[in-house]
Amino acid sequence: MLQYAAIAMLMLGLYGLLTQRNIIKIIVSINILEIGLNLFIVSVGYVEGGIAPILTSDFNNNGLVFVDPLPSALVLTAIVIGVGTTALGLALAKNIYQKYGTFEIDEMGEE
Amino acid sequence: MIDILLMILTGIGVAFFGFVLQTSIAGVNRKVVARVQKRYGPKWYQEFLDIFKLLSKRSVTHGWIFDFGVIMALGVIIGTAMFMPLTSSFMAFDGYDNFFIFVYLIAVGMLGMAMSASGSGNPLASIGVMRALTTMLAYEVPFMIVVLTIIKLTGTSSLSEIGLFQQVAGNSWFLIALPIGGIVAVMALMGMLGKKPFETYIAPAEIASGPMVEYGGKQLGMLFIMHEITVFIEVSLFVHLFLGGAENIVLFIVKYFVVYTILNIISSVYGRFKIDQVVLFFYKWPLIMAITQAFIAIYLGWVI
Amino acid sequence: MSAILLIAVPLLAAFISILFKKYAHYILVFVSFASVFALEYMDLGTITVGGFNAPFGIVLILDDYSLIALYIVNTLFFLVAILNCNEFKKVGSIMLVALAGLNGLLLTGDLFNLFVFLEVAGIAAYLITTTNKKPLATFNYLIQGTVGSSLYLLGLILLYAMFGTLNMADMASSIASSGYGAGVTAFPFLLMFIGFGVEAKLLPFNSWTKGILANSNRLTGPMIASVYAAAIGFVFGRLLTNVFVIEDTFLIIVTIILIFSVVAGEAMAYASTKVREILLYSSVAQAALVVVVFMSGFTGWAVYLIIGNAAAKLVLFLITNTATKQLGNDDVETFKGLFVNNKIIGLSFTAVTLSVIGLPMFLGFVTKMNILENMFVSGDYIWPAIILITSVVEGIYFIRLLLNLWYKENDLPEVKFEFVLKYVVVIIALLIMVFGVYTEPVQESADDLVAYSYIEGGNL
Amino acid sequence: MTVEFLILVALASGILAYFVGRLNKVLGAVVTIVASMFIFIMIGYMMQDINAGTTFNYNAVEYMPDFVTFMVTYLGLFFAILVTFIFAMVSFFNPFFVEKYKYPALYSMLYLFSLAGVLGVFLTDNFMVLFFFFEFIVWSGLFLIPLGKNNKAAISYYAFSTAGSFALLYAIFIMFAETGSYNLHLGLATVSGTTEGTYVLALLAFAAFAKLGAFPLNVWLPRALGKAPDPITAVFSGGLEKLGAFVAVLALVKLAPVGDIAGTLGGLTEATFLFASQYIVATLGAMTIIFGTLMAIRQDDAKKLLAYSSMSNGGYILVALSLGGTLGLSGGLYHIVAHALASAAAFLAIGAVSRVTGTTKMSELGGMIHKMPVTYMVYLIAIISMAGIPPMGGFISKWLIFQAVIDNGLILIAVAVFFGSIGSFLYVFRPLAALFLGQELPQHRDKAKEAPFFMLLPMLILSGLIVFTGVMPNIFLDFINDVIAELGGTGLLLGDYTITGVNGVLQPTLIASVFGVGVLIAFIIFILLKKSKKVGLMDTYTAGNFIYTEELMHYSLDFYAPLERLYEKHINITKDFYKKLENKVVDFGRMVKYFFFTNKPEITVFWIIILIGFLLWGEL
Repeated sequence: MLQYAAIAMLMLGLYGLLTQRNIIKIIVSINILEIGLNLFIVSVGYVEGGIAPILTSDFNNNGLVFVDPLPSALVLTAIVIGVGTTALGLALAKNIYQKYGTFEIDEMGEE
Repeated sequence: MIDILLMILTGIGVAFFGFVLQTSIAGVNRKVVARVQKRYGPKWYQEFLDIFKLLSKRSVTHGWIFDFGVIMALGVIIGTAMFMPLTSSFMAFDGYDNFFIFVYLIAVGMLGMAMSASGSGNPLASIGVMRALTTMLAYEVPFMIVVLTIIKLTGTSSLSEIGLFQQVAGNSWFLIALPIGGIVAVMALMGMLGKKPFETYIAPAEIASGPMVEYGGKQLGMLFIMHEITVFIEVSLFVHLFLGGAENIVLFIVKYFVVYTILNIISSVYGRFKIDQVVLFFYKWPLIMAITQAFIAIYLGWVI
Repeated sequence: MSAILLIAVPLLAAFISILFKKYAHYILVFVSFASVFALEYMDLGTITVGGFNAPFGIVLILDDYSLIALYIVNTLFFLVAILNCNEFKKVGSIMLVALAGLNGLLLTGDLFNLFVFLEVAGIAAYLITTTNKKPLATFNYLIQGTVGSSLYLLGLILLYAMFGTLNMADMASSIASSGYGAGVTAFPFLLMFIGFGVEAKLLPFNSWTKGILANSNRLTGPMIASVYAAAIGFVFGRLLTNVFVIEDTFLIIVTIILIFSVVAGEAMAYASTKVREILLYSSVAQAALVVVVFMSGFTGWAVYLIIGNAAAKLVLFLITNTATKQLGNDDVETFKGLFVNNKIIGLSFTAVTLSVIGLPMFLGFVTKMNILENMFVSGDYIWPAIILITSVVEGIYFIRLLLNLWYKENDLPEVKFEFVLKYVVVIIALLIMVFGVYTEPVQESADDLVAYSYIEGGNL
Repeated sequence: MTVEFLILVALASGILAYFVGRLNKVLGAVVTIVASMFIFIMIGYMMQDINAGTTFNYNAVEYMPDFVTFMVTYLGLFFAILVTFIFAMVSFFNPFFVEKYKYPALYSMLYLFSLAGVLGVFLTDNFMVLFFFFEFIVWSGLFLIPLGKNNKAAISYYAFSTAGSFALLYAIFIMFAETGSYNLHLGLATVSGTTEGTYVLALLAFAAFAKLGAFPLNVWLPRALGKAPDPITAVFSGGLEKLGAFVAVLALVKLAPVGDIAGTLGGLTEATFLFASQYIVATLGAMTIIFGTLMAIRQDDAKKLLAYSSMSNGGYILVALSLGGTLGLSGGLYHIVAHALASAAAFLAIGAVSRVTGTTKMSELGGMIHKMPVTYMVYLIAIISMAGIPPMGGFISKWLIFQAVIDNGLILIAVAVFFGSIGSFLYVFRPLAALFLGQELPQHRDKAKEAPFFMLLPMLILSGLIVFTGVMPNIFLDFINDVIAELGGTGLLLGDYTITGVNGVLQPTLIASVFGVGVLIAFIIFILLKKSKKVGLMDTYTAGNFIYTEELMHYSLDFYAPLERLYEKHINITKDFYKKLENKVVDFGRMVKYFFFTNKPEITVFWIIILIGFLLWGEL
């Protein structure tokens, strides 16, 4: 179920990119896209009836069914990278606003 | 060495004979044309008188190229006439009377005259030369296509052998064997001789007689001689190619006379074409007829 | 010393350079110089990061293929750094991050690690292009770069879901043994292909290139067009030859994209009148050509094509951008007669262009002939026809450009090229000419490169 | 005297000419003379070795990659001697022309580089080396042309010759895929007769057409030759076009013709044994002749006119080679020699005129004969040979080609061939009348003076050779017979002075001597009669009114006005075709730019979704 939600968000992000002409809205839709993607990555690691993949004193034998830890590790980096790009995007948005005085790409006119 | 000298002498004899023959027949034809125009016409040797009168006169020259051109023109035409076989057996240089030599050496004569005419500095002369060359472009191609058919059928391009081929019992003269080709050849011959419908380039009424405008005295006389010998070459070409050459000299003279007179009569009733009409005319009907004749004769083999 | 230093040292230097703002560019020049020479002492083999061996942990692979790639990218990077160090002072630290990202890209053997380094290099690239003073174009590049790499990540995760591994060699062997039909793996591979297509400037995905390169300056032009292009080309090559399995529908899509990129690239270059646009569109076509050669399996010659193109684009963009800065705009009209009074620059520009077209006496000629020869031997008749026809078109617009630049009588544009630039440009042109004539080493090294491009499989 | 040594000498002297040229322009050009003469003489020596019947195979030189081999064959040597001779003769002109150009040192260097390229192309038996030097000539020729007037011509030259050489490359690779080696003879032998043979034939013919400037690909020839510096036009039309003829020989002669025997058109008694491919090439050659002649007749610039004439002569060579057989081959090869000499001499004469007057436009020139009589005579002899008139070499080759055309019974091609030869009288006479003869225009009267001795020397040598090839052709025809024998045909039947064709015997010496006797007689008549009074050019028959301005009395503009009017409307068919082709490419480029390159990110996203949709079309 979670995977369908993730894919829906991914689609939503792509739709946002396709239609929006406002810089901020584009950045927002990029974020939606990335969140959808991260959700999908996490959902890949889900194992039916698995428990959190942390070896504690009472869950130390690996006979138990653990949830796959790797995708969630990957998601960490993916989120960090998403943050980086969004920060850069916003900084650029400030520059664009300074230069063109608007966020609408159409009003900026071809340089 | 001696026989080469002998051959050259016979060649010069042939050329001289050609000049005398043509000038006298031209004189007779002037009387025939006069009769057509309801007048008596001058004596038969009037042509000779004109030429020798001109040769004796003192005239003007426009520089060395003006004279060199005239000498080259007359010289080349005499050279070409030396190759001409009179009868199918008698010729100066046995076996070397190739058709292409005649076509191209006449072109050299034309080039010599053109060179000296342009060298005279008179623009009218250059225009006349331009007209002469354009007309040559017009009548030459259909004529050569018909000759191509003849060469392809007879397998040889030497005039005397073509003549002998036609005299063989079975085959008739090419004028009859290739009817359409014959008509084209007649039209082309009229173009070559500069007879009425196509005489734009040397017509007296046009631009002060075209290329000849600046000539006088001996230059004009020499060009008249050149013109006579050229006519001799062209008409005897026609006789050898289309009328089966001649067993003996008398037959050659009779055929020659008949061809030249009929042409004169035809031309005396015609008006005159403009230059682009000449080109358009020759590239419409004669060319198509020549190509169909060639196709029929070579590929389908229908030779009468 | 192990290859990991190539990534660690630039990163460390990047952070140090933030502390000493003033010396940033000196650190940059020093580190890039050091990294070029450090390559000499690197021992080949695979380096496991953090003790986990291959299929589980991230592993860096240094074999002949990545060694040559590192040499080329580092030397080009060093040249760009040297030429721009005094002009672009504040870019020092970003460049160091970019160097680390690029080295990481070339070394990594793990797909997710590749995504991370792709993003690191990408972000560094976005920051470098901000020096163009065109924020909208950089924004456009950012958005497309992020979309591309997210799709790459999606494709990656799908593959992980199917085969459970992220290591390239392991992935390749498990795909082969898994017996899945090509149709199954086509979708993730297409996503990864698109992800890389954006960076490698393949046509449908590269609308950012016009914004970035058309108004680039002495730093961004060479950086994006030659250094990044070379690095991405090498990595894409490694992916194409090792991991990707290209069959029917996926093959059709990829061939359509490539044919369209090559043909449209040349047509666009033919139609444009600005010098930088001509170079930009021709590099789009060249990039597509590189991918084609990789796909047909002659990795050795694809490497030489990348080297030839990267060196050529470096020289071309350096000269064009220097001239544009001093002349204002880069129309062919204003450039007319540029070389009349600076002949050395002109000669090297001509030599490099003729090598890109593939005329004799140059490296480009040797590469193109061998590529065509191998294609014919492998029975492919269509691609050589396309390559030849497009190189005729390419030849025409380059020669038109050259003739305009050389032959003009009056009011010539005055452009001053400093000595370092002349020195670098002449050396590259001479190298291209020398290897164009003396083709012995090029022939052998190209053939044995083909053998090594396949990784011998991590530790398995 | 190995081939590599000669090529190295050419390259080295090229570089030497560059450096010497930097010091002193004229000295650089003198180096070109010395180098090209040296190479010509060396090639001449090589002729002796080859006559001993051994074809030398100088192979493998250490520093070149292993497959570089050279082989001196009769065919290669024939072309090499001819082209190096033209290069040597034209190089005499370099010192006088080199100051005018923007990069004089580059000029002399590239001149010798193209000479090296020529040696490389003709004297090798390896296709890749042939292509290497082929491109090398294109490359060096490319930077020579813009030294003249403008560089648009160089671009069209580059476009067509690269298209041609890439077609050659594709054919080479087809043969390489078949035989696994680049050997020229082996490649052509294995491929001829198979289906690949048709592709190779088509591609090689395309390359020959591009280099010769034949009908479909002729747009570059008049532009490039019209705009290039004068010595370069002479070298191009005399020498470099023969590359196209060389490739044509490879395509039409060494490669067995392909396609069914076209002659058996249902029940014809006169079945001609020509293959479909020979027919096609012959018809295209015929169209080249007609197109070249018509365009040459209406040109005002003498160089453009001669460029079109070399195009139509290229058509003759193509027709002759495509008909093959003894007559076709010997006619074609001899025409290559005659045309090379004639067009080189004609271009040099026009070059001499343009050096003094600065223009080759006939409407601005007139009466040059009075100041430059020797140049006039050289030009006269050259155009007599170009028009194919008896005493000169051109007539022999045209006579052989006529024999070949008539023997094969090709009527339509005969129409074109005859039209071409008669048409050549027209366009060849136009510069003679408009440029040399007619009124002497005042603005050129004071400036014009005869060309210096070192310019006259090559021109006189060339015209001497033209006359010699016309009067005593048997020496050249013997060598051509060896070439034909090597190519596998049977040589021409040659008596000591006679040439026997299929339907006639020709004795050129006899024609020349009879020509001489005739002129002697006319001269005697002329001398015996009264001497005429010398009168100036302005003193002409003008019906009484006085004339003062020479320009009005000089007829040179629109010389063949009635003829030109007939086909004025559709002159630039091919030019428009290539213009449209170019516009198509530009429109396609702009369309792609419009659709794919805007500053809005959604374009890429849109195309990504389209692609993914395309892939998943069937699955969902």
